Amino acid sequence: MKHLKTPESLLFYMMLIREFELKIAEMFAYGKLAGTMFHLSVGQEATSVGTIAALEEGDFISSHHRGHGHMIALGADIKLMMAEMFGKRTGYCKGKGGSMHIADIELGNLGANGIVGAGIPIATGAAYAVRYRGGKQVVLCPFGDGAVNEGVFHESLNFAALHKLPIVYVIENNQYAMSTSVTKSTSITDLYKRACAYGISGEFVDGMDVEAVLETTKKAVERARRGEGPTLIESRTYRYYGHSRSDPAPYRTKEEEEEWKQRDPIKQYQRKLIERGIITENDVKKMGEEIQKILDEAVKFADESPYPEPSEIFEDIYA
Amino acid sequence: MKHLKTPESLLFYMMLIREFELKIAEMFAYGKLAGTMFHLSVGQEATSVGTIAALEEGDFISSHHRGHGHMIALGADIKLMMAEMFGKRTGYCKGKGGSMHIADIELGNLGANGIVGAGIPIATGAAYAVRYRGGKQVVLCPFGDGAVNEGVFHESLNFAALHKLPIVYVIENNQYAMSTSVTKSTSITDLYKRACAYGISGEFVDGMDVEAVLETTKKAVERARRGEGPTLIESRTYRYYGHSRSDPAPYRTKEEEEEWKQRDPIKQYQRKLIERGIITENDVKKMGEEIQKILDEAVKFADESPYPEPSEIFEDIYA
Amino acid sequence: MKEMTYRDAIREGLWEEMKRDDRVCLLGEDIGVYGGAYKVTRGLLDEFGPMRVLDTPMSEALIAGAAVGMALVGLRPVAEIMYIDFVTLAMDQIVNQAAKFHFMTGGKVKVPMVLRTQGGTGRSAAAQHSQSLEAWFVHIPGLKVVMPATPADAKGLIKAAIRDENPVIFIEHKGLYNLKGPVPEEEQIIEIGKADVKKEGKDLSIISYSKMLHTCLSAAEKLEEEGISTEVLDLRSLRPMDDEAIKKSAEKTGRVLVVTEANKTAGTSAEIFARVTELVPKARVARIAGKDVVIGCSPVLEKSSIPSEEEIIEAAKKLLES
Amino acid sequence: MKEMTYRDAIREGLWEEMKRDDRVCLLGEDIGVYGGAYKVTRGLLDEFGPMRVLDTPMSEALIAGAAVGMALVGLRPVAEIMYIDFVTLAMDQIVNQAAKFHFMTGGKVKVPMVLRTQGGTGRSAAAQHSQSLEAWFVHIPGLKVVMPATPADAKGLIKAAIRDENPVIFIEHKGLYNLKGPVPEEEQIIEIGKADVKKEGKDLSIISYSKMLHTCLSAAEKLEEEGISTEVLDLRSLRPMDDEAIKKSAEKTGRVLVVTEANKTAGTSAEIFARVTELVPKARVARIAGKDVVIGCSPVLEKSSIPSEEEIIEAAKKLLES
Ligand SMILES: Cc1ncc(C[n+]2csc(CCOP(=O)(O)OP(=O)(O)O)c2C)c(N)n1
Ligand SMILES: Cc1ncc(C[n+]2csc(CCOP(=O)(O)OP(=O)(O)O)c2C)c(N)n1
Ligand SMILES: [Mg+2]
Ligand SMILES: [Mg+2]
Repeated sequence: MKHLKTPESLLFYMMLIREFELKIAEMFAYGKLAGTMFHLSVGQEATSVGTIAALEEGDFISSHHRGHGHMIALGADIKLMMAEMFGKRTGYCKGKGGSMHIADIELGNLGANGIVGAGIPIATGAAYAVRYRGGKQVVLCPFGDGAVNEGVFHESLNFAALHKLPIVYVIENNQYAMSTSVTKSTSITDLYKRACAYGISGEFVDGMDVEAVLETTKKAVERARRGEGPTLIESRTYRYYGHSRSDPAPYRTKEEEEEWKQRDPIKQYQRKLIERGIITENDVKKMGEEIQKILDEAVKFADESPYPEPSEIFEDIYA
Repeated sequence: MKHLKTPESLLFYMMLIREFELKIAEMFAYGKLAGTMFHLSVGQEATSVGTIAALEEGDFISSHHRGHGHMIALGADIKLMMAEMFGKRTGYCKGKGGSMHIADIELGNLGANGIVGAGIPIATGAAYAVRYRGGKQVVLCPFGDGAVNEGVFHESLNFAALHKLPIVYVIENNQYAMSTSVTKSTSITDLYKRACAYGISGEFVDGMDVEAVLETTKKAVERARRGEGPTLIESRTYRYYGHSRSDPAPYRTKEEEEEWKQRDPIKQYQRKLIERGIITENDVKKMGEEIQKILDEAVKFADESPYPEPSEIFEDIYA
Repeated sequence: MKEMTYRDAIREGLWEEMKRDDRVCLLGEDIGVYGGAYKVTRGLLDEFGPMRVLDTPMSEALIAGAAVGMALVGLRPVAEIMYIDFVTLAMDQIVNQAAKFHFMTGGKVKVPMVLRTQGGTGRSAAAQHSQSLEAWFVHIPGLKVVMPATPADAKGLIKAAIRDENPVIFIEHKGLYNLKGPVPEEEQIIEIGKADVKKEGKDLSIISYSKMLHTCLSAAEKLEEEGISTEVLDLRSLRPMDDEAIKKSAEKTGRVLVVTEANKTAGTSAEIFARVTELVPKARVARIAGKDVVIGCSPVLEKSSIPSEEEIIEAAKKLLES
Repeated sequence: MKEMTYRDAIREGLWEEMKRDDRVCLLGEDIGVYGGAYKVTRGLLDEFGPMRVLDTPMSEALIAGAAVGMALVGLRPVAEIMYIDFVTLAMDQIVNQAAKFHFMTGGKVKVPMVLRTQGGTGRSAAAQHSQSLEAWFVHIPGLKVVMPATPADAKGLIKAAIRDENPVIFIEHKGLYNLKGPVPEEEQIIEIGKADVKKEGKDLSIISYSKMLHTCLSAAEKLEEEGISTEVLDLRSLRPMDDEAIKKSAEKTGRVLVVTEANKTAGTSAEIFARVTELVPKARVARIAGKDVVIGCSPVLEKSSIPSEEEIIEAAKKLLES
């Protein structure tokens, strides 16, 4: 993706995702959001940015319930995202989708899904369509560790492997599906090893290291583009907050949370880029300010936008 | 199973399955059967008999659309089976089930299923129930190579592996799901290797060799009974006839068919037992005669039995 | 007009659309060499090759989901689920995905896909291969549902379904494939949502669709012999339903008998019943539907589970007396 | 009588049945430590342990299928599917397996299982987390379907469901969990299939269930203020449906308004409508149901998708004038 070609841009977009989500948490507290069903990906930014950075313009991605990061990494308009969060008609989906469904096909996003795992066969079908038309695009298909136990995961990976489809499956393994840890849900905990059942390659990557994620994904994307078939990547990461707003996460320890926060993908990368002399502390500060400006404008836009009319329920049912 | 403890009995039950199915093909030609939906397992007898012989009284099995062999190997009453094939009220399921659903819980059969793969989670739940009650039973769960690509296969094996349930999954790999060969449906063709995705052991066995099947299954059953969890066995075999009565099998070659018939599980085993001096040609002949008598009686019973009354549709909807 | 079977009519419709538009493709289990469980797609693999006539693994959720993905990216897939009973494995992709994507994205994407399947009794295929589950789809905004009863309608509707910008559930009947009937030589697209008066009459209207339509037509002839002029309206489309045609017939005769093969309780017969009354409050309405039972294998059981000609005639007479 | 919430009433029902019968067990996603998405099962893990309160992987078909297997072997499982929208992933196990095993085996086996889930709007949970899909189950012979609207009914019905020898679909409403109401101190089992007159009246009957019942009750009070004596019948069970109670009320008032949150077309409102007319041909019937739309996230959209008190009042008056 053009806008994610530099280290600075990787950092910037990770910061933007983080601040966007902290902002919506704040907006929720003010009663500004439509509903209570939103899922923060704070802690997981390196995965969304690192994987999407490996794509080219014209490639596709499927998204899911924890999908703000995907949209932002794709270069979404923050105003339209915020408006959608507010349930306003100026949002990406006219207020019809809401947090769980923010998507824009023009950005290559095939749709964000509230049904865990449901995007997997859809992305797989899109990859088949690419092949059908002799296209060169690749489809990126991210999903959580919980989704790995849904039947559609299996049906889709078998199909994609059989036809060597141009698709990259990414397990965003934040180690919990709601309250259920991978150790309690999955008979093997190295999830990338499930690739063995399909004869495709499985790759593990540190999901807190954006460059590592980018590099691993890039290799998989290139393989896919060359017609060598799908890859299953496991990017191990952590969500700092509860599953959704109502979850204080009693199923895990504070120590575990702290340990992961020590390895924060954004702080880590800031440090690294400063050490490498690519940016300065001041650059980081300026990025932060720029982001705050973007967010303030988005909030203002969302706030001032109108709600949909009740009659709009009858629109967009049929094309 | 007590009735399957000797080599002679293994042979006898394989022969009984074969002759039963040839008989129903004949009865179909006479217009005696209810409907046209029956699936012959001719060629696969070593798998049904060999796996079930590894069980003890009180163990469970789930069955499927190609399930006559399971019932017969379990020691089913051939009269009640034939009556069910005829759609008579004296059949195992009062004519309500028909070929695809012949089952009897008293024999340990949890049900025969017309939905491919659907028995897998059911058998898995039964295995959980065994564990729940501290029982020592094992559940045998056979299904076809086609079922291996259904989502429930994946969901069930993960769950069973996670809880180390007392269950043995058997892929009756006859290499085709209707017209679709394993090479065209499945991204890895050594199906037992899918065990790797669940961290359980996968075993391959020659499905034309009843003693090999018995031995492999026995080990798996013992492991399961000891609490060491599930096994995935692939028993490679062949169905001599088409998928169902209306299928002339244009998707495979006559040579392939002939090759497999050379390795016929029944002829092979007859030869072996004669060579070993366990039985004589004459014993085989007598077995055949005994079987014909059983079948003739069954046909007579089925023929003379009444059809259900129309009003019986209202019975057995609710317990 | 040429004579052809329902099966051949559907195949011809598929064939013509695939010739016309190379975005149209088929996927499903055993649709290639095997030609489909009921041979509807026979020959299409040879003509169009394995990319466009795709034999899938046994993975119903993948079939439906892949079709959604293909449609999102610009193809016009026709997915086949071999028996309607197996849609139970693909409901999420049909109901939560295909039906809702257009709305959820605020109208940004379209899902022009067809899901072909077949249902109904008649082959002693027992409880898990004989159901009539169309009501489930008719209940879902975002889907269209068509159920043709004749070769001409089948061909005209499959072509319309493929050209539609929305997900269309196209439900065939296993007992109709060998039915012959006239099909126009020239291209005919039958608008989705339009019913068809298959027989005119003035004393009584019978509303039905799919295979049961033929039982109704034959019952209507017997009634006619007894001097009862019976109109038979073939809905063809269940969603959207042709309110205008229903209203016209109900107003004309004032007596409406609804007949479906599907189970009575909460089935399509209930919707049609309520709709007729809402549209024409003065009309007297009755319904005859599949019994609220599980379908048994034995032919005796199967046959008595669905409406018979005699039951229809009896109900019609009773309705006229009321 | 004690006061408790709908949530607590269900939990108490589960708790009592688990105490009484050690074959009763629970399985589902996040029902243990997390206590369920809506906290219905909170605390039960501590009391009964992980064997009887089983957190499953995210595998809805496995959840339903395992429950069938457990029931076949003598347990009495209560499976939870977190949102009714996700039953789309488990329909085969519910409809082709649980509902049909008793019949397919000629009555030899029983499947005494409960499938708990919850549906409906009210939390801006959007298109895939807000549906009312009960009609799908009501259509299926072999299933029972209950949808309690009050804490007392919820407790009495969950207990009855667990003791039933058949698969029972127990559908809660996400908007009811915090509703408080009186619950008897002594054990009460509410028979499945019995409706309940929640308010007596003589001019008009409103038939409803689940959360919409409360909107109807409040509409009935407003109507009462205008001198219209309104009876409100709570069906509680959708399958079997209480024909006797429906008949009694319809005969008494002669005017019946059916109100459901579920989409109108081919929804439960159609079945109730047809049934009232069949039972009491002279009755005048109307229905108000969820609009035939996809549920949007924005509260404005969500709210206007389902019947409002005003719409109910208006429809009631119109019906009285007809
Ligand atoms: C099919 C389905 N089952 C259950 C849910 C409820 N649910 C929403 S998110 C979630 C956990 C998902 O876990 P994972 O896939 O690891 O993604 P994460 O939330 O951790 O990003 C659950 C159980 C759902 N939305 N869809
Ligand atoms: C879910 C489902 N999909 C499709 C079918 C139709 N069908 C019946 S048997 C069969 C092939 C099954 O293949 P396999 O599992 O290998 O078993 P086999 O018939 O070879 O014994 C198919 C496609 C079905 N009954 N159920
Ligand atoms: Mg997770
Ligand atoms: Mg096979």
